[in-house]
Amino acid sequence: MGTVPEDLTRVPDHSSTGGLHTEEMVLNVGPQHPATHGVLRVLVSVDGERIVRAEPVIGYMHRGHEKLVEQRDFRQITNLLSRMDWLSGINNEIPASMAVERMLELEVPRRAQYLRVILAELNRITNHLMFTGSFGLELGATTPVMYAFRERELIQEALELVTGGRMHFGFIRPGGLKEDVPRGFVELARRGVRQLVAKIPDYENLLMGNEIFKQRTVGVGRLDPALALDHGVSGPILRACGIPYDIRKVDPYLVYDEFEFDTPLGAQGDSFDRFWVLVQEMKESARIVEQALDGLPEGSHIGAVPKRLTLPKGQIYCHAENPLGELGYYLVSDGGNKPYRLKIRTPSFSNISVAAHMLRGAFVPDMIAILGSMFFVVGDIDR
Amino acid sequence: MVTTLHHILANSIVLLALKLGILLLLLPATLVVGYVELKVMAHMQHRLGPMYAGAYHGWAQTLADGLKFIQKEDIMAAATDRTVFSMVPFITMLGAALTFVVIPFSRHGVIANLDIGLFYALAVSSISVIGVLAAGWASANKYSLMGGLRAAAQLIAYELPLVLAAAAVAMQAGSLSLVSIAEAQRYVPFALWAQPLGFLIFLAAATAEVSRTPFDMPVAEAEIITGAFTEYSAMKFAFGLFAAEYIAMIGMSALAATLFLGGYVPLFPFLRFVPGPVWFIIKTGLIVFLLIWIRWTFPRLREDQLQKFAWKVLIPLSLVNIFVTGALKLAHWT
Amino acid sequence: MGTPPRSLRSSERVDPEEFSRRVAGKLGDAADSVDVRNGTIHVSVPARAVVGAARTLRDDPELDCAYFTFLSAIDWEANGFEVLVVLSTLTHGNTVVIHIRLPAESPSMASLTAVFGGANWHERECAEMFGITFDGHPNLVKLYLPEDFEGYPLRRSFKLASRKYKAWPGAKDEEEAAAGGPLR
Amino acid sequence: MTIDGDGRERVHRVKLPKSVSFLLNWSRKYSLWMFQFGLACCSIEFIASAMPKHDIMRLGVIPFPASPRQADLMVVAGTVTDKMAPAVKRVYEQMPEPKYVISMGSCSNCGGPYWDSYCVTKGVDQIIPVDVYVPGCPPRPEGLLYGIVRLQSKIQNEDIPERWSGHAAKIPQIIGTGRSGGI
Repeated sequence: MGTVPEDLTRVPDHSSTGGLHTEEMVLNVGPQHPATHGVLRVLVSVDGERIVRAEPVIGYMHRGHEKLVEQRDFRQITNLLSRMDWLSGINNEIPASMAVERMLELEVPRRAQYLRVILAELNRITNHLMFTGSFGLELGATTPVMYAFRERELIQEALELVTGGRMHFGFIRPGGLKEDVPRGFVELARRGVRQLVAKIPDYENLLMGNEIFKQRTVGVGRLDPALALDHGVSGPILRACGIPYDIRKVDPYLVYDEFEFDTPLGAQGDSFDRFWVLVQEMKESARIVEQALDGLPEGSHIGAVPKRLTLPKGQIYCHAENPLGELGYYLVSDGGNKPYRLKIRTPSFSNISVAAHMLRGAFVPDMIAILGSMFFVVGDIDR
Repeated sequence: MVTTLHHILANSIVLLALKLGILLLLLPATLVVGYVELKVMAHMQHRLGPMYAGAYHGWAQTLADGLKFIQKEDIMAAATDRTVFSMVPFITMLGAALTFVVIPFSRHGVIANLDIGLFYALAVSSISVIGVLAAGWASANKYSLMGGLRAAAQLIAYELPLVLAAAAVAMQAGSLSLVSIAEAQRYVPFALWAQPLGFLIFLAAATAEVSRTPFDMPVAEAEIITGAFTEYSAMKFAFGLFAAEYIAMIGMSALAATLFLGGYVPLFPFLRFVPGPVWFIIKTGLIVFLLIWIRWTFPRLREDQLQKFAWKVLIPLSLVNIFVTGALKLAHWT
Repeated sequence: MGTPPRSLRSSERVDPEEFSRRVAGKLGDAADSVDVRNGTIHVSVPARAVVGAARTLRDDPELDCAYFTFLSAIDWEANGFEVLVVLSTLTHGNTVVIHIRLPAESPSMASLTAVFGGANWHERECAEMFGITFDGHPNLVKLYLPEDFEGYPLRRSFKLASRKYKAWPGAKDEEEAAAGGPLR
Repeated sequence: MTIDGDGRERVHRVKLPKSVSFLLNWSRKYSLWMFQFGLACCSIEFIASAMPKHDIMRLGVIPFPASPRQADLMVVAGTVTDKMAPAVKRVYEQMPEPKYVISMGSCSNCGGPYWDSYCVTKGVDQIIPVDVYVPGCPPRPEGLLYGIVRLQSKIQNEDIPERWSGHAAKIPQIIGTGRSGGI
């Protein structure tokens, strides 16, 4: 199962150990390991407890979306795409439908755009809640994940009322939504969001206020902004380094420019800042949902869409702010009703490519804190 | 001749059998504490915990665990060092169970009232270090090796504050025998007036000795998958890690209860009628609950922070504690 | 690895038309054609001039395309491959797509890892999916697929095995449906 | 003990008294130490089933063990790709013998939405024997709980000598609908 790359077993110089001959131990973390979310394998060459070299090995969850998508028409691809980053089903589907709409210059009714924003932000909150819980779990605190899931279930109820699904929704269609929102949705969403905002201080002092948590995360896994840009890192991780790159602000799509919300920025870009930015972003998303629910216009949930959806020949790049970063679809169409080629630019793929640099020199338990705070989903990495 | 109860008790054979019975009482105690931990953890996390095993609130959950572990296949990898691998559970259990020899349940209810009881208890409790180190070495697995080394480093680092905190209590009570230490706390436990700092240091060091969160580096699931005991399955795992950990926890809590809360000594004069063992169980249960509570709230410390905490914080504090106790003793205040 | 990012977020975006003129000016002869479609600037560059173009795009303070978005390819079957290198600039809020045409047989191109460290994984994936070799790449081994996987999955010529035995059950299209066939 | 064809010791077919086999089955039924083998999207529903709202621990399924050596229930939750298949098989072999496998989600049941993918194993039962299949993509946590209840009713009616005479023995059918709790 994969040979060990030769440079990992190179014996280090002995200056640090005063001539004593020490051997590096190559540790195989994964592909099945409680700390890596799913099947990421990290080949770690360890000198005592300090990591000398770390090489993430990916591909254990590669299902070949880009090839399968070429066999399905434009309505069927959203069903597959929502299974890539399985924590944000709606956010995966929106840019795909937006690419089709932009190519066909389809006009999406305002109510559909508002509802898309509401569903996307609710989905962002469930994604962030999952990572709030699992980051604590990896550092040994098993209780925060229980509280995070209590809120998550409430918001999932609202999404389930609308779409019928808990994780993969298949609700976004090119031109609008599958159907309109049932009556009880607005109150349920508002209650879920209000409970969340009321409970966020719990997480803040249960985890962030905790002295041991601070010792484990402050100053650990510091990401240098230039290196982050160079690798295309995006999302909460980039904003934790202090770079205000949020596609909802930089290149507003849907109706994001009608709501005011701010993008929380970190200072040092270490694990603590990444976690802090994640928790603050939940508050911002809650603000957006509140404003969108107040201003929800009337109207139809889907625009005029031709029965047989064929796109003109051409290429388009359409990106959106996924909870984990910038998700982009480069759609190439040759005039048929199936995409000729769809390049999927996923955030976790670029975010994890930086991990090798960040893990060098850290302790083994730090690797858990760093990987835990990198907020990636393996399906997003491997596509 | 009327053979009174007193006569029967005086007969040494019966007395010995009775006292060994106390040791056998430990195994059901681990089942109870295991069940209590599952339930307390669950209710702290907004959940119900085991409900269906044994119908009424899952009381038989840990019994089912024990019975199931008996049926499991015992796997030993080809590269393991068989004899050492199989010996480890006995060492860890030995280290954990022997502390109960000197712990008094009541004025006369102690297996052996050694006059160096405290010294013996602390010495015995460090035997399990050898067990964990041997487990790390014998199971020929990188993760267990790391777990074993971490456990050894941690237990040695926390042995010192444990001993120093206990030394302060010995100075306070003027004797090493646990019975006289308990007697010295007649009606006012040390933790309240003489040794508050010692109590906190002892608790922190005891948590580390038993390697429970926030000091559970050697058994950290997230990093090194149950540390030194990754390769153990079936009864070896259940006996060597699961039961031994709970017995060590009860042992340390019992020791802490005796040293700082007065063991079997009633807390208030007007409650004298309550028998000694009941007081003992209440106090030990209190500390066990505290350990469970701490385990499910705090994340775990990285082991270099753990070592810093031991050497830079706990040991200096315990030395200060000894100094203060000595000074007060000289000035006849206490 | 490039100097730390300067004032990164200008409140208003530079208009794509104006930015494309700036790119055309800066790249000069290296760029064959520069045009703007759907708000992104498309530049077609010959294979030999890619590394130079990428370096100017990244280092020139006027362009400052320091954000490496992605690198991938399209298989046009008969008339060769088209490699896409997409960079975006956070300070001017624009995205530049570089198109490179490669021949159909044994396509190869200079690797961009010297300019962008992030290109490493993207090029490995492109190599294993299309068979494009990137010379100068430090570690061009398979990224996703297991070692013993032969063939290049994303080429149009690579047919999906399961489709041979069973066509996609959902192949019913609107015409067949309109022509009286059962709606799936 | 009789040594059979392929050299494995087979437990001699002895009739276990009804009460002993009942007690042993009862203990295996209510102490299923679940090994966290989350692969893809189903692993999130798998975690959700251990959370306050669905709380899998009520049924006696303890999600503690991090190493396969101490687990006896393996829930394969997610897509098994060809690159991951050898790892799944090796982890299954690490588990001590009375072990059970629940295949959760249509990806591990039969390949699911990736039925035509070039690198997905179409169904985990091609590599390891599966006791209970939980359909759904992803199955709701209640679906997983129901799968576990069906597995428990299967364990309750298991015949131990039959089980110990090699796993190839006929895996008994589930008798009657799942009855949870009570005993």
